[in-house]
Amino acid sequence: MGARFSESRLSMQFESFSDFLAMGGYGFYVWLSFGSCAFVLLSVLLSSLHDGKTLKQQVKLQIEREARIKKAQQEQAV
Amino acid sequence: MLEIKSVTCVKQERCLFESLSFALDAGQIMQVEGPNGAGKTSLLRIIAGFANADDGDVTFEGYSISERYDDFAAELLFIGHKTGVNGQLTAYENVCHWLDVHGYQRAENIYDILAQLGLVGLEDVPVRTLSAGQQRRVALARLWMNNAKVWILDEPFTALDKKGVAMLQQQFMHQLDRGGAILLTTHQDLTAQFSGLKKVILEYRH
Amino acid sequence: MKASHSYWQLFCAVYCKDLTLAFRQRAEIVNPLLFFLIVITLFPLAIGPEPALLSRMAPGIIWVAALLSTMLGLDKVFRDDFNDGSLEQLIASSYPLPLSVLAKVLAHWTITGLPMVLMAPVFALLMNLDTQLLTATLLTLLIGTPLLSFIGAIGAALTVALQKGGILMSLLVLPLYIPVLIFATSAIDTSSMSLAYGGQLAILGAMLAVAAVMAPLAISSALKVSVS
Amino acid sequence: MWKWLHPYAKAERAYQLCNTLLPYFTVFTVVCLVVGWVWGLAYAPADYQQKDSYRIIFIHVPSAILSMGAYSSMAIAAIVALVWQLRNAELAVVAIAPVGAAMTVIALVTGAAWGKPMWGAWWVWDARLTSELILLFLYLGVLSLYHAFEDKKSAGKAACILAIVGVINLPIIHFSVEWWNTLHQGATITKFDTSAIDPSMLWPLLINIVAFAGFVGVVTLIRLKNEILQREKHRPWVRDLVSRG
Repeated sequence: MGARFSESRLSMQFESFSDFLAMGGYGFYVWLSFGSCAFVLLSVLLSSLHDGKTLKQQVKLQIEREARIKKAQQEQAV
Repeated sequence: MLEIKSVTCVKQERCLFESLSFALDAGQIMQVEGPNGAGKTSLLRIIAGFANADDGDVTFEGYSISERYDDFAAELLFIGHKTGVNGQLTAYENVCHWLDVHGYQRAENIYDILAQLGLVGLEDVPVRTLSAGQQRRVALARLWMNNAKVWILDEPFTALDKKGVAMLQQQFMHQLDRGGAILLTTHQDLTAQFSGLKKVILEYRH
Repeated sequence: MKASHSYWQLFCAVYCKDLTLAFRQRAEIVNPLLFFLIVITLFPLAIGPEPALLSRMAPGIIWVAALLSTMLGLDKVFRDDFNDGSLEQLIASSYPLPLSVLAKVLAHWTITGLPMVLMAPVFALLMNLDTQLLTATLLTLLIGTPLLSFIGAIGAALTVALQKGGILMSLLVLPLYIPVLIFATSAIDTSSMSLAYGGQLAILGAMLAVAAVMAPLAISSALKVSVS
Repeated sequence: MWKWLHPYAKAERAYQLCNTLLPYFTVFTVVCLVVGWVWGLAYAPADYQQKDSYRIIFIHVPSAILSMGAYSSMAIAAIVALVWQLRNAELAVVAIAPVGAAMTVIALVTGAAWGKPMWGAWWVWDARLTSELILLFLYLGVLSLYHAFEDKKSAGKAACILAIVGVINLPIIHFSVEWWNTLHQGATITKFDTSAIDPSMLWPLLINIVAFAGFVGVVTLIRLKNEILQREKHRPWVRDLVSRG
């Protein structure tokens, strides 16, 4: 009984894909919300990841720059 | 009296000094030397308790200054680059305000001290109309009317003439004689002979 | 040499210094007031001169104008002291910093808030307010403007080290002003319906009490951050 | 607790902790998010009154809850940072703020998109909406204050102070706005009785809330890593880390 109960509840609510897109006439609002939500979530995530990458790049550049300075100083000393 | 224990300071991702330790005892004067950008002012501000060190601790008579700052402040006299003299107020008002804020009584000889500093007749004009050297003298007048144990002075000789420098050093002697300590930065060497002169030299680090 | 000075004398010293300075440059007192007046005159020009409409909107207009003109003087509260180093001297004094801060905030209120309260009857004429509404407006301004000074000074202390902190400060502070605005205008609204508005005043008073205790602490720590 | 926590006060350990936690959080979040969205969009039954438009609830409610949750955790981190002088807590404040602001934006946008078909207006000056908008201002205030300072040490402290001031004010603001709203209420707004929600809708909702919380966690961890790197740029361990690749 319990299994059938949950089965009936957990069924696909839409007949076809176009039905799914239409959302019973509220498609625009639903997809607008979910779309903007996905957009915001993704942009926060990606910008955070991007920040991390740029930071590491900066440190790398700094290390290289210091190596160059050191080399120049050594050459000057010689 | 004043102990600096392995203090580190990092500014704008540049390490100014690392694990710096020294002590300053009663009756001692210490000069911090180093090129521009070496962190002299930063060091002084950390010791005066305005900035926090990235690492390490500053203690005064055994206690950490950040924990009991008000007790330390009672024994501290700090004059920085920005001297705390208000340009709109007169010299006399500036001195009085400073005395009030630090809990000293208004001495009767304020005019005498200002006169001694060469500010006769300029006591009641707005300070902004005075020259840079005269403005600094207004700030330095505090040295003649306090009983702080520690003086921390950032470039006290800036804009002073030779006579002013000599007079200031005389007052340093007086502070040392009564058991006080002085920590200062300066680019020129002290002309007077101090028996207990110590030096800290900061290098410019990349 | 040390000592017989009390907290009260420190308070007076800081408070009097700010007042003296304000009186030396009178613009500091007059400008916010003029601004207050101009903002108020803009509204009838923008929405039309009908007396009924104006007196309906008057409380809101007066309060928004008061908010904006308080902001005008806020930037100055700590800016000059920060620039000339007096702030460091205040921190390096043996007295607790929140006390000096309290004195400075009250000085700011005396310079900008109090004149606004005193001038309010004049503005009331411009907006067709009757005496009943005028009393309510005066009372809310009297309790509300110190609150504005306290909350605003937090923003001023946070942005004092920034060269162009002025606009940023408004952005930080204005959202925090909303409760004051709501309760003040609602008190005036209630009085226009000839109902008791003691409740709103009490809430404003409670907020003022909380701000008077908490804000100096917040401001002091903000100032220490700005100085370091 | 303190003994356990203390080693993580060191930046390098904190960074490693973030690194170990991140995969678990990511997997957990992705799974919850996929399940929550698919269940919410396709399998949850339609509301008998609002039909399919109610499906917005599956992102609106989680983001609204998380926008406030993120602010409170930010404020707690700020208090920890100021009271115990923990640098990493200060960094956490700055790391949480952008995600919190994003959650607030989502809550506002989805609220508007839900309000249009239900109330007939994109925006009404409802107490909850107004408070949410003010919450966004507070987030933006913390962020812009942090970015206005050149010296990031002072910036972090200033942001902490503002976050605490904000959290003290938030209840007052919410209360006053609610009170203002009851005075001025013009249009009738249908309030949804959320307690009577059917289990078949409640489960996907709960999963979505957990998923959003996981997302906040993931982004906070990533940003915390960034902030630690930023602060410790010059330290040897960062250089080793970078040169190792």
